[in-house]
Amino acid sequence: MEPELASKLVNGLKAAGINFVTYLPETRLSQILPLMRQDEFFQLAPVASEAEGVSIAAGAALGGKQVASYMEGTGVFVSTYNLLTIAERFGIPMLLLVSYVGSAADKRNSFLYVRRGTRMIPVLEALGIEYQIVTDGENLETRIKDAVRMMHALKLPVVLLFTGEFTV
Amino acid sequence: MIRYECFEWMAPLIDDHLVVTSLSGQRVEWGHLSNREGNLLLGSMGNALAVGCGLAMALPHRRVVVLESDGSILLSLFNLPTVANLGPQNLSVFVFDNQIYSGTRISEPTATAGKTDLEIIARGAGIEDAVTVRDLETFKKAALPALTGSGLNFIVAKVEESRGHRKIQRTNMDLLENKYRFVRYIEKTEGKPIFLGRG
Amino acid sequence: MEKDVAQKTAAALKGAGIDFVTYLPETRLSRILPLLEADSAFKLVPTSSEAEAVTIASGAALVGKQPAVYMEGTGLFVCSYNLLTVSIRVGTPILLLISYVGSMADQKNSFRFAPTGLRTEQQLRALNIEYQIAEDPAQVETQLQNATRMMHALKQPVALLFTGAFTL
Amino acid sequence: MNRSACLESLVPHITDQLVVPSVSGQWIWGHLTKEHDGNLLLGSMGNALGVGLGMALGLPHRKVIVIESDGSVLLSLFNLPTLGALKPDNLVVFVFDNEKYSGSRISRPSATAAGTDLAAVARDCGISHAVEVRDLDSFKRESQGALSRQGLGFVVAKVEETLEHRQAERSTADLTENKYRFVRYIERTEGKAVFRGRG
Repeated sequence: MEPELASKLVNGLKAAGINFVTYLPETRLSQILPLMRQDEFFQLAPVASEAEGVSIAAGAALGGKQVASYMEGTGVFVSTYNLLTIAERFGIPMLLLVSYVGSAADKRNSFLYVRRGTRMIPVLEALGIEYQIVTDGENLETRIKDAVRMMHALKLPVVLLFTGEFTV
Repeated sequence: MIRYECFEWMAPLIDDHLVVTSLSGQRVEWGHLSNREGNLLLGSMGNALAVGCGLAMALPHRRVVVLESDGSILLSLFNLPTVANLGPQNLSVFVFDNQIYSGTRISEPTATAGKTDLEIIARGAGIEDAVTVRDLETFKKAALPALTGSGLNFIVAKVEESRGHRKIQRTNMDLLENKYRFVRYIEKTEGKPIFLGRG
Repeated sequence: MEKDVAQKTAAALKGAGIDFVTYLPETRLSRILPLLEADSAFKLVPTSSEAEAVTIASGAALVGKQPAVYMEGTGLFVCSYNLLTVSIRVGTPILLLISYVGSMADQKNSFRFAPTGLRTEQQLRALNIEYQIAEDPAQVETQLQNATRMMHALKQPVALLFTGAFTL
Repeated sequence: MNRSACLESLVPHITDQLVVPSVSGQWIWGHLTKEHDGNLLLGSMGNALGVGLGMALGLPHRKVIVIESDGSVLLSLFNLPTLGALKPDNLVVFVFDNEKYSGSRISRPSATAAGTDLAAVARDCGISHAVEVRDLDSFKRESQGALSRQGLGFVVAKVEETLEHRQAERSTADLTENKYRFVRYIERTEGKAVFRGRG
């Protein structure tokens, strides 16, 4: 991801009110981490598993934070149990920032990633989780705000799947 | 020592604490003894510690009490290093370790019945204030500062398996209703909106 | 539906705790109607549209009745709006007893029924309504009990699609 | 005649009735009767009459009030013959007829602007006491009469279009939260379980 796009993404999250982010580092979107760390607006929680990334974010949401959980696509599979038993069953508004590894537009796609990429949408649909695919920085702030409005309207997780320019 | 007697002693000490429980036995017994709006009865394994950690981070001036079991902690052991490093100073974790998966129809031993020591794991993860207690008096001594003081506490209470919860009338408050009650309580006591978006 | 199947079905509804039935008459299961009417355990409510059969049942569910809505398969399309805006969005436990016209096992299947009938399950899945197919009267008691337990567990509508021996 | 004034005149008469507002006036009503746990929020058109009828049939000893609008009744006109046939004597329906689809940004006339007479339609459907009122005093007389007597009430109130509901304070309780509040109120006041199944 170009540095410009990374700041656009972080600014978009801030403009949408996201102020608590759990994460397990990954490659494609990783430039957002130092940007968020520099900004006191964000409270960051590094985690050891996406499973707890989702559960910690859920607790913070119940405590009044506007939360996101940032993870690689594989993290969706790791945290499926927590998405279902906590986020979905309790109805927690939560933004999932997912790097959509192995998708068609993933610039780093290879045999290593493609299988998890092709199973991503079926799993989200099985979980009944709304998602949007974001391939470039156009209207990024609006798209993040749309997703945040949707997560509050549904009181459920909403996923942004980042691919294309975000995976450069 | 059995879990229920520990709960009986704890319940009157809960003031504006937020209490997160894991699954069946805990959920049923605690819900029965303490019908407070600050209770979040999760009813699933492997989530209570992480949810409690998120709550503690979001509300650093409120004491958060997590009621866990050995089976549930073992399902999400990766929480321990994470919680230790995040280091919320308002989180008290109680693990009622009966060394058994006792929600199952036929109780099977957990790893703590074998060689595993949760207190040492917690210490190794970086939670310094971790203790193991084996009788009610010691439990009270360790639990009182954890409920009334500050810091990140981790108390492993070795208890006998008891099935008392199977005789208790279960609440029919489901998870959504529990969430609304809990969130409205936080809104009331913190004076800030949590649910966003207009009707 | 033969007489003994009708008796079995009516008894099974009672056994499952159903005590309030809204309906718009149709052919295949209609023999249950006089049985329900004759039994004071049921409050039987005739309606003029499946749309209101669903809303009336939802209102009754909210004040402590255990309602069922009995309709022909086509009625599912008539009441989709009301299922979505009331029963699903508010979350009211109601049991949909649907005669699965146009299904493979429908004994009265014809060109009039098959094209719409084959959309029935797709529509239920699109609405995210749990359903089971009932073909064998020997299973009806268990299936009705299972479906009733499920509707209370979910606090959502649950459907039973009647075909096979029920459509004789 | 002004809808808010009509709704305000109803407020002192609300005790333990169950109230189902359609989209018309739901925010004004919700605001006026914030403390009343017997309000059910539907938030959609064409459903309130059916849901209110179901409640009236399910709890024959409780008074149920439906607050409808012309657009919403027109969307579910098939309710009227059913209502006329079943004649629940504990249901009172108020239709606030402003002859407009005024929830839309640009108000468009509804069929009642072109001459459809909802009270006459209701009477033809067998709702023999259906009346139309055009001023506040008549509304008060008819509404209080309908609320105090046994029998199916149907009052069409001809009101001017107002946009004040757009300014009304909206509750952040969503439909699910409101359902729990409503159902727990029924359980409390009726002394019986509505939600079934164990936790």
